[in-house]
Amino acid sequence: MIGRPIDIPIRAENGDEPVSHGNALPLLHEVRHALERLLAAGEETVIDLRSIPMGPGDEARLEAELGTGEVSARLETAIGPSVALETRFPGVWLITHYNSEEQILSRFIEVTEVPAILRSQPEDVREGLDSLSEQLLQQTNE
Amino acid sequence: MIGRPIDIPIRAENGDEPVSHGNALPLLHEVRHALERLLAAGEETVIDLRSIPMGPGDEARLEAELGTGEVSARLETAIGPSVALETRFPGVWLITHYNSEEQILSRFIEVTEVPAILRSQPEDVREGLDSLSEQLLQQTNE
Amino acid sequence: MSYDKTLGEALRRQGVSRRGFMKFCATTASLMALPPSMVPAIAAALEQARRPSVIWLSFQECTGCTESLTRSHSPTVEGLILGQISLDYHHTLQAAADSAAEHAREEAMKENYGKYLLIVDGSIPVGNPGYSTIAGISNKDMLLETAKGAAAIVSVGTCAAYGGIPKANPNPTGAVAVSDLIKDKPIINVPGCPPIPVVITGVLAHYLTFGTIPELDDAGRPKVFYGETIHDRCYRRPFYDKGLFAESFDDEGARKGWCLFKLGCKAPVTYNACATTKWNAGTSFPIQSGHGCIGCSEPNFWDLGGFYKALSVPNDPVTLVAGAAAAAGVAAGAAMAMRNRKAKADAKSKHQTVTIDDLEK
Amino acid sequence: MSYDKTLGEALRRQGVSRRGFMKFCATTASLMALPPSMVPAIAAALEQARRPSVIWLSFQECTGCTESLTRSHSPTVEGLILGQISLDYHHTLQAAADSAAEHAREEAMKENYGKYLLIVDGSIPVGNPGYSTIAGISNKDMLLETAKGAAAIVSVGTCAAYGGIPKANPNPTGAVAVSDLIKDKPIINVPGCPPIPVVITGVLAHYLTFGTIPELDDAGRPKVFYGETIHDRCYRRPFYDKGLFAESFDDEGARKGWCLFKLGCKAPVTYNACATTKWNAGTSFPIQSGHGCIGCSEPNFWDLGGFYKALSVPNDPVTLVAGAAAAAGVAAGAAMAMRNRKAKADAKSKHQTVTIDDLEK
Repeated sequence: MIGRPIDIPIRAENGDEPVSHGNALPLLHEVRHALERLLAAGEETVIDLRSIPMGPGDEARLEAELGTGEVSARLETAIGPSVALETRFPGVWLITHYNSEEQILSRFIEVTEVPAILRSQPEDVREGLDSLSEQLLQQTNE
Repeated sequence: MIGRPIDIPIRAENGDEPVSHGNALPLLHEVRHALERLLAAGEETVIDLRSIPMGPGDEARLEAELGTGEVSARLETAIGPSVALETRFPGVWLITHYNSEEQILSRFIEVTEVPAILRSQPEDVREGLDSLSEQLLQQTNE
Repeated sequence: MSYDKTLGEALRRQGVSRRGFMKFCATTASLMALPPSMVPAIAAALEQARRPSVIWLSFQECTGCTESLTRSHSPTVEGLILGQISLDYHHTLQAAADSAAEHAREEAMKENYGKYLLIVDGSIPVGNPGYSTIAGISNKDMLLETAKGAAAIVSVGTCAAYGGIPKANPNPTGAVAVSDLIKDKPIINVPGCPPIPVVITGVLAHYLTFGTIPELDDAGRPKVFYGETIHDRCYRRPFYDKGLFAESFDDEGARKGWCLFKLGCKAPVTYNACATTKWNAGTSFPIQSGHGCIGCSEPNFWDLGGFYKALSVPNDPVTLVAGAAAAAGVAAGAAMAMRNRKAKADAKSKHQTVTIDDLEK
Repeated sequence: MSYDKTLGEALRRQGVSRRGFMKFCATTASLMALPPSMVPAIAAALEQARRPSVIWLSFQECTGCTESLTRSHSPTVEGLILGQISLDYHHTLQAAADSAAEHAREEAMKENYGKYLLIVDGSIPVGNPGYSTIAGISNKDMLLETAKGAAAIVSVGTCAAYGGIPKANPNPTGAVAVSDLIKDKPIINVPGCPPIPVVITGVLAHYLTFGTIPELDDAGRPKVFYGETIHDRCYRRPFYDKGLFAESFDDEGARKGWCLFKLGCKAPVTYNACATTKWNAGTSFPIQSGHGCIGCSEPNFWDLGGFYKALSVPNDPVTLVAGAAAAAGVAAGAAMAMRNRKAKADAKSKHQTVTIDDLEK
C-alpha cells in the first residue's frame, strides 16, 4: 500500500496485535448484505470509509478480513493515482484515491462487478479516437 | 512487461530502430473502426494477436503506437497471471495471459469499456458470499 | 481561472480525464459528507459550476483558521476546489496591503454585488474598536459594509461563529460573533478551533457545487458535518458501552485505548466530524492520540468548567447499556450503533432502566 | 481426472475461478484459431465437456512428435487440456511395458469401443513388418486392430499423415501413411516435422470442446490451422511484394530481414500456422530466425528438390505486385493483405499483367 499515513496505534500490552474496537465486524455484515443485493438485482453499493468511525486496529482488522483477491489495478490521473483492489470476496473492491503526493484523499468499499473508475469513459474514448485518427492520417500522408 | 519471450530481432544496420514490416498500421486502422463502433453502438471488439502476422519490429511498433494509458491491472488466477493495460487510447486495452511460469499463453487487443476478465463473475461472487457468511457466522458464535 | 469557464472545462484543459473528474467528484462527495449515491448529481453540478466571487475578512483571530485551510492546499482535490473558488480578497494572504488591498475588495464588491460569498474568521471587538482595524477601518464597520452585498456569509472558526476565545471571560475587547451583528443574511457557522480543513473545503465545495448553502442545525452549523456528537461516532464508543474507562493518562485503560470520558472528554456534547474525517489527511484526531475532546467547536467551550473534569459519571453502564446492546441482537460497535438508530431506539424503549439518556443521543 | 466429472467441475475443484476459466476459454479459442467471438460458445461447451478416452500409438518415428507435444506440457492451459484428455495408452510415455501395457490398451478399447480417439504418430512399414513392432505385434496389425473401435483417428506428424521421412526415396521400409491403410474412419492429419505443439493441442481441444472433428482440407488437415500458406501470413510478405529479397544468408537483405524466397523458402507452397502461432510460446519461427521454410508439413517435402533452391523467380515483382497493392488503395502489409482478400482479388482482376498467380493464393 502506497503513501498510507502513519498510524499512532493504541496497542494492547502484548504489543503485537492491534486492539480491535469492534467497528470492522458491522461493516462486514453490511458488505454481506450488499453482495446479496448485487447477486439478486445487480444493485451496486458504495461505502465511504471516511464516514465510518475507525480506530487504528479497526482498519487493520477490516483490511485483514477483506484480504486480497484476484485483481489489483492502478489508475494514473492528472490529480494523482488511485488503486482498486479486489478483496478475497469477488465483487467487493477497495478503492483508494491518492493525491499527486500519494496522500490518501478518499477511500471506498465498492460492491460491484467492476469499479466505475476503471471503466473507459465515453468522453475519454472520444478524445482518444480523435487523436488516433489524427495520428493515422499523418502516417498515411508521410 | 513480465516474462516476455526473448525476441531474436532482425535489425536494420543502424542497430537501434527495429525494422517495421508494415503490419502494425493496418491493425491500428482496425482499432480505429472498432472504437467508432464502441462509441456508436457500444459494440465490443476482440482481436487475437496470435492470428496476426507479426515480425519483431511490428510488435514493438504496435506497442509503441498504442502506448500506455491510465489503467494497469494485474489478475492472479490458479492457471497463472494476466495483465490488462489500457493503451493511451481509452477504450483500447492490451490483454496478455501468462501461464504460471509467466510465459505468454495468448494476447488480445480488446476494444471495450473494461475487459471482461476484470469483472467479478457471478459464480465467484456467489462463492465469496458463501465464504463471507460462513466467516461472519463463526465470529458471531465466538 | 477565469469566470466564464465551467469547472468541467477548466479541469479538462488541465488534462484531467473523465476518470480523474469522477475521482474528484467521489472525493468531493466524501468531503461534503454526502453519500456516494449522490456522486452523479454532484458530477453533473460540478461540471457546470462556475467560479464564484469570494471575499475573506480576518478580524480578531490567531490566523489558525487560515492556516488550517491553506495547509490543506497541496495539489489535491482540495487544491482544485480552492483553485476554483480562488479569493478576490484575503487580507492576510494578499501581497498588496492597505489602500491597494482595500481597492481590490471594493472592486470585487461592486462587480459581484448581491452574489459574492463572504467568509469571515475571527470575532469582532465592539467594546473598543481600536483593538482591531484594517487600513484604519474598524472590524465592525468593514463587516457591516461588506455583508451588505453578500449572497451568504460563512463564519469560519469558533471565534467568528460564537465569539471564541476572545469572548471568554472576562471578554476584554467586547468580542461578538458575526451572527450577533448581521441578522439579514444566511450565515453558515463552521466552528472549531481551528475547524477541520476538509470541513471548511467541504462547505465551500457545497456552495460551488450546488450554489446554495447546506442544511443547518439550530447553532447554524451544516448538519452534514455537525449532525452527530463525536461520542456517537467515536471508535472508542464500544468501550464506553462496556463501561471500560481510562482513569488516568498512564493506566492500563489508557494503554488499551479505553474510553476517555472520566478524564474529561467532551465528545458526548460536542458536535463535529473529527471522529470520522479526522485530521492530517485522515491520520488521527485528539481521542485517537489519547487525549479527550475539549469541545472546541461548541459555543463558549473555553468557559465550560475545565478540560479534565468529567461531564458526569454514568450509572453502572456495564449492565445497563451492554444489556440494551445485546437486546438489539447486534455486535456492539460505534459503526453499528450509528447505522442502527432504529434498533437502538427500540432497545431503549424496552429498557426503561437505562438512565443516561442525556448521553445517548 | 475421473470420467464422470465435467471439465467445468474439475477446474473449479482445482481452485480455478470463473475468471481463470474465461482465460482458459479465451486461450483455447486462440489455440483452436477460432475468433474471440466464439469464446462464449466454447465456454459453454468446455464447461460441460467430459474426459474422452484416448489411445496413442507410436510407430516408425523419431519421438519428435511426442516430444513436441509433451514439451508444451507445463502447468498451463495446454497442460489443463492434456490433463483432461489424459491418455489411456501411450507406449512411449507409459511406465508399464509389453504385455502389461498391451493389457491397458485392450481394456481401454473394450470399455470405450466405438468412442475412443486414436492418435497415431510415425509411419507404418508394410515392406518388412519386422522393422517396427510393439510387444511382438507389427505396426500394421496393431493399427488395424485399434482403428476398428475408434471414433476418429488423428495422424500426428508428417510421417503418420503422409509417410514422412521414412517414405522418402528409396523408402527402404515400405513406409505408408495411416490413410493408406484405413479407409473407413474419419482421419485428421496434423502434419509437421514435428507439428506445432499448440496445433496438436488445438485439434485435441476441438475434439474435447465440441466432440467433433474440425473441418478438413483436401489433404485431411484442419482448415483452421492449415488454411493459409506461411507466405500469405508471413511478416516478411511486404518485402516480397516490394521485390526486396535476401540473395545470400549474409547480405544486406538478410540483415534487413527481407524475403527469403530466393534462398529457397517454401512458404508459398506450405500450409501451416508457423507464421502466426510461431514456436516456443510464440517466440519465433524459422523465417524469423533468418532461414527459409522447408515445407515440413507438406507431403513428400523431403523429395521436393532441395531446401535452398528457389521455387521460381517472380517476374519483376516490384512494378507488378506493388502496382496491384497500390491499386487496392491500402497500405501494404501481410496483416492487411490477409484481411483484405476481396480488395486484393479485385486488384488482381484489374491487373492481368500480374504473372505470378501460382504464388498469389
